[in-house]
Amino acid sequence: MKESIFRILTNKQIAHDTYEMILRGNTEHITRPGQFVNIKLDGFYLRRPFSVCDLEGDDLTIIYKVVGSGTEKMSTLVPNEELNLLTGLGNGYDTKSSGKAPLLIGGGAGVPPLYWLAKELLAEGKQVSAILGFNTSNEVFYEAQFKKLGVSTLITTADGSYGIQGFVTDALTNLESFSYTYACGPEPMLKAVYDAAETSGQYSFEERMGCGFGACMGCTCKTLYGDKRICREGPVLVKEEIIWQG
Amino acid sequence: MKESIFRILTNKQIAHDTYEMILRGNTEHITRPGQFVNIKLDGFYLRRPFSVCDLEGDDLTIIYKVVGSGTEKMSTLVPNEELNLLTGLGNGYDTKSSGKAPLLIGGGAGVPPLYWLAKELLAEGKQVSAILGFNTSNEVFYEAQFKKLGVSTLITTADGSYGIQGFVTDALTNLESFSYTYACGPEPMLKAVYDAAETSGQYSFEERMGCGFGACMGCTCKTLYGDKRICREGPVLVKEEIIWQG
Amino acid sequence: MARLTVNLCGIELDNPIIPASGTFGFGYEFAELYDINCLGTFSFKGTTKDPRYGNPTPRIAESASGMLNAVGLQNPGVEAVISEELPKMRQVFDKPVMANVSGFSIDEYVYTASRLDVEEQVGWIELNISCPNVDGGGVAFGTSPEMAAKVTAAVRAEVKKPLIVKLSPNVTNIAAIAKACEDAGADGISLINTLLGMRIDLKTRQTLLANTTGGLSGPAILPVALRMVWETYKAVKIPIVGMGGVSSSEDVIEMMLAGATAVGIGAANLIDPYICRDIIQTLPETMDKYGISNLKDIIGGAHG
Amino acid sequence: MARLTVNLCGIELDNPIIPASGTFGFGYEFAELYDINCLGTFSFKGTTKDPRYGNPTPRIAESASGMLNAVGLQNPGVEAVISEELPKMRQVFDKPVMANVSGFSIDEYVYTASRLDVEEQVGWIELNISCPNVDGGGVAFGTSPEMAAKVTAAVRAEVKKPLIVKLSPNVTNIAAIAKACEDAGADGISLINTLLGMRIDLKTRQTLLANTTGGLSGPAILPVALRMVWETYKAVKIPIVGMGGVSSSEDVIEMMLAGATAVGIGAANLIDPYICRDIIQTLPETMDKYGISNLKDIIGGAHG
Ligand SMILES: Cc1cc2nc3c(=O)[nH]c(=O)nc-3n(C[C@H](O)[C@H](O)[C@H](O)COP(=O)(O)OP(=O)(O)OC[C@H]3O[C@@H](n4cnc5c(N)ncnc54)[C@H](O)[C@@H]3O)c2cc1C
Ligand SMILES: Cc1cc2nc3c(=O)[nH]c(=O)nc-3n(C[C@H](O)[C@H](O)[C@H](O)COP(=O)(O)OP(=O)(O)OC[C@H]3O[C@@H](n4cnc5c(N)ncnc54)[C@H](O)[C@@H]3O)c2cc1C
Ligand SMILES: Cc1cc2nc3c(=O)[nH]c(=O)nc-3n(C[C@H](O)[C@H](O)[C@H](O)COP(=O)(O)O)c2cc1C
Ligand SMILES: Cc1cc2nc3c(=O)[nH]c(=O)nc-3n(C[C@H](O)[C@H](O)[C@H](O)COP(=O)(O)O)c2cc1C
Ligand code: FES
Ligand code: FES
Repeated sequence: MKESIFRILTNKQIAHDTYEMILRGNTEHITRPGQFVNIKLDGFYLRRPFSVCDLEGDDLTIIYKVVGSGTEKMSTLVPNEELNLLTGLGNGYDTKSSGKAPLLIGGGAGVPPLYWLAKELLAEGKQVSAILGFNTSNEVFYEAQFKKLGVSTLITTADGSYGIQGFVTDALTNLESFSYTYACGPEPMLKAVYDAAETSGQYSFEERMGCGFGACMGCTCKTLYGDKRICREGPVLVKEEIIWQG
Repeated sequence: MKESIFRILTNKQIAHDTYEMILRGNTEHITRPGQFVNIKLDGFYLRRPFSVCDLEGDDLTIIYKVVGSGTEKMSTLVPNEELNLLTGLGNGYDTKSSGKAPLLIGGGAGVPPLYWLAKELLAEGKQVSAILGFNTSNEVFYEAQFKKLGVSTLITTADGSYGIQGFVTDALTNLESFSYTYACGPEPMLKAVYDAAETSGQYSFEERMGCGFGACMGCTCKTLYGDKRICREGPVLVKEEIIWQG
Repeated sequence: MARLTVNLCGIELDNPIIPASGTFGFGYEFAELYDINCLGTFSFKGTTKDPRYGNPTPRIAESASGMLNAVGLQNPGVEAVISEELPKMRQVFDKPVMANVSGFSIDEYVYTASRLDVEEQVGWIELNISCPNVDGGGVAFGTSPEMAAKVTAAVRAEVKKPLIVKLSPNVTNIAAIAKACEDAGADGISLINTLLGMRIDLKTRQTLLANTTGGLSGPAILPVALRMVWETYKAVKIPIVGMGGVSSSEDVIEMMLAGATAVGIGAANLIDPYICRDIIQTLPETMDKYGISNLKDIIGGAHG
Repeated sequence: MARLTVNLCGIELDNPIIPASGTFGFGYEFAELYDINCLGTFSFKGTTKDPRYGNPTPRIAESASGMLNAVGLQNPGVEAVISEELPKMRQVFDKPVMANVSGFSIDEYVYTASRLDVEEQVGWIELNISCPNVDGGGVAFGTSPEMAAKVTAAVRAEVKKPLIVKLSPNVTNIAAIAKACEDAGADGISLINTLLGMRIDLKTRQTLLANTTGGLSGPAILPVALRMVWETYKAVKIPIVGMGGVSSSEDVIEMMLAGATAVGIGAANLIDPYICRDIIQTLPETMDKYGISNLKDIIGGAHG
């Protein structure tokens, strides 16, 4: 973990209520896709956690959805403004266990970390496919980016206004066999993927966080491998350890 | 009173810990020198009150001394940033009662409102002199501006590093007779002027404020004419009504 | 507009917004800024039997997302309020107003409340029981269920208008005090008054407020206020005026979900004098956003 | 550096800065960030007799200048703390540490405190009496002078190390409770724990915290903490660890002027993990600014 100041390079809307922000700073503590950064915003007490969507040298990309007053505020920030970030948080995805043909499944604001993950898996010579689920056509983002990487990408929308109608799991039948599942998205989606996918896999969870680095026990969850802090022993859990709460 | 957004035109240091800020906005509710504005700053709950130092059409000048975290923050603001101001606050100085040769006496952060007051008195054809007191030479500001108006201006510094050594009252003997006194500055200075000046006059007071427009009773003081709110029936009191507290 | 109306102790309010006592004077300063008839009602400055100058200054200090005040109930006394303030208020406000009554003995409370009760403009008596009981060793009336019940019952016996008792949050068990007031005849509960706090000036090494301590209000106290409204809602059946840190239409809805029938807005008026008008204007839009067709439907809505 | 030292119940601290329990784990997470031997000491995560998972999530909510937590004393239990956490802590921290002890009955408090008392690394026992007393109908130990005295006396009889009792601020009369603890044998008082608060999610119309209510901490509560330290200082002779919202060297000085001998820093560690180190580094400069040559000189300095 490292606390440092990042400078905003760009901050632009890429879909309905969805923004892509590129920040420049010290990224040396970011080691794995699936890790996150925790951002201090003026006027808000707690930091806001966002997954690393892409990393190129000193340049860090996040994609965020405006859901409340903090992300609303973020959407108003302009290039050259500076933000205090804690970087290198969380365990991140393990790419080793993926097999030859991993499938990435993302829902909405869960899509971003899968982008960097796809790059890493491709760099390891794997054949990567992805199902990216959204509510409706104007919320779809990064389809072109995934495809450009060489990921065979399916898009689903709940209302059928774009791509395959339905949830991410409805697209599973459209796929050749895959060796492993990486999933990130809202908990009901994760659960549906967990139930539908026959392979092993890694699932990334969200929880309200006090610190984001393991100090407050604010984000604990139960797993079959013991109690874990989503911010430190998570956010990524392996399928075999997950316990679904009520 | 009016609440409106002002845009910063300039914000520059003019003496040790002392800044001049020019703001553009709706000034139509500012009617008299000695009135003040109450400024909302991001990150601070209460507004900060500052006297109107000058007014030219839509352009409002304030001069502020950095004394705490709010004024510290103000010193970092840059042109084009916007501030929410309540304008037209307080009674202000009455120029009618000044006689032909009013004397203005200001101490430190009490100097600013006297500048616009001087302009108004001069416009009414009066012969204006001023004694401006500071602690030390690097804190002196606006001497040239007062002189340029045509105000015969004496500067005092407590340590004698510039102008007349001593307090503003030590300069009184250097003056021809004057018809009336307008004073603004720290309370011990006001008291000294009150005791030393033989003329009638108007004295401007400071108090910690909750609202600045008469709603909270946070700033009440006792006067011989009854209880008054510094923010509304003040900040200017006439000499005859002043009661000095312990 | 009917989607904003609520019923407070038998009187219909056009909306639940009530500027809180001590932050809205007697209304006419704000009437210079906007037509205050848009308000549900307002609670006027805490009134006592005799005129009070209040505490020495400084009476105000700042803190993170909040402010401290130690005004000390400055007011011209009930006679002057009736002869001077109410007539001025009538010029600018057509609706029933809430009369905030303070006192330092039960007799004083009863006297002041009775004098105001008969004024036509007064819709409710709001009994501020955060004041020290001079006869009871200087401990605030609002800090024990027994004292709170006693003063409530004494005033209840003498006034006809709905009686709302305003509680102090500086207590171990707010629900017990609210219940004691209900049992003693209160028609409503309002809460919270300010949290006791202080600041020290590092330069002088003295307390910032001349009175040593003061009352904390503003957004800093919102979570405490919500919790106390929540606990009180569970304990009593009478309506609650919830307040403490409310500064937006979202906060109003949160307070109502916790159990408030109407919502007081205090310190926020001092920072943004138009806030009550603006909240009333934005309420319908915020309700739409959260799928609320009628405010009455959400009172206590988070209690499940 | 001697200008920063203070004496807490007979043990000299290099400086008054003490990360507060529950916000610093067992220290080793922070030791990855900086050498935590720069601290006066720290108070480790509230430890109970048995392991506790704590409350369901969400356990965290935000508010203006503050946060709510309902962690619910998650900890591995005193045996695991002794066998696993203390050895790891010893690797990174050479000084005596403060052992924060929680419980749900007097027996539990006594058991846990006694087990930790004999550990060499433990300098002080900090008894967190904000917990509900299961035998006493679920009311928190810290809410009545009698219960507070009882648990203090019981633990005092069994432990040798200095005993610091940590008070809940959710009470009518903090000074009375502090005094009761002093009379029952406490060597020090620490305060404040969190203020009880809540938030409601407008989208779901449910309480944000799964546990309904939680503890408010952060800058929002600083004025309340200062007032309670001030009142406690007047009531007791034993040293006070003051905390609640402290986030800067200025706040540390303000807390000491109110009466604190040492100063706890809680939520601020979560937002800025380097804050305690940074405060210790800037203290001398801030002291110079306010003409303070030695911190010991200003303890209770605002009491005149
Ligand atoms: C490990 C992790 C990675 C994340 N990555 C992304 C991402 O890449 N893109 C994206 O759009 N969102 C992501 N989120 C969710 C994002 O953190 C929230 O949407 C954001 O904090 C909302 O802030 P707000 O102020 O707009 O909402 P508000 O509701 O006003 O926030 C209030 C508080 O609740 C917290 N909160 C609200 N929603 C969430 C949530 N879903 N998860 C955790 N805390 C929440 C906030 O952080 C804040 O403390 C991630 C969350 C976690 C835990
Ligand atoms: C009517 C009036 C006119 C003023 N005009 C000027 C001016 O033209 N130039 C100038 O430099 N200063 C002026 N002041 C003083 C100025 O308001 C304070 O210096 C400023 O508020 C300090 O803010 P801070 O955040 O830096 O200090 P902090 O000490 O951090 O502020 C904490 C709180 O105390 C209040 N406060 C602190 N000092 C004062 C003070 N002296 N008077 C009133 N409130 C105070 C702040 O407003 C704030 O609410 C005026 C004050 C009043 C009442
Ligand atoms: C300056 C000021 C004066 C107050 N005077 C009174 C009063 O006279 N009577 C009363 O019952 N409450 C008084 N209060 C308390 C408020 O009515 C309200 O209960 C409290 O401030 C919490 O709400 P807020 O956080 O919205 O300010 C006063 C509050 C402030 C800030
Ligand atoms: C996440 C969190 C967990 C806490 N856990 C404990 C605990 O286990 N034992 C305890 O005595 N206090 C606990 N506290 C209270 C703090 O130690 C401290 O008293 C309180 O937060 C006020 O200080 P602050 O405003 O600096 O945070 C906790 C506070 C927080 C924020
Ligand atoms: S958020 Fe603090 S431990 Fe995970
Ligand atoms: S500052 Fe509120 S009445 Fe003067």
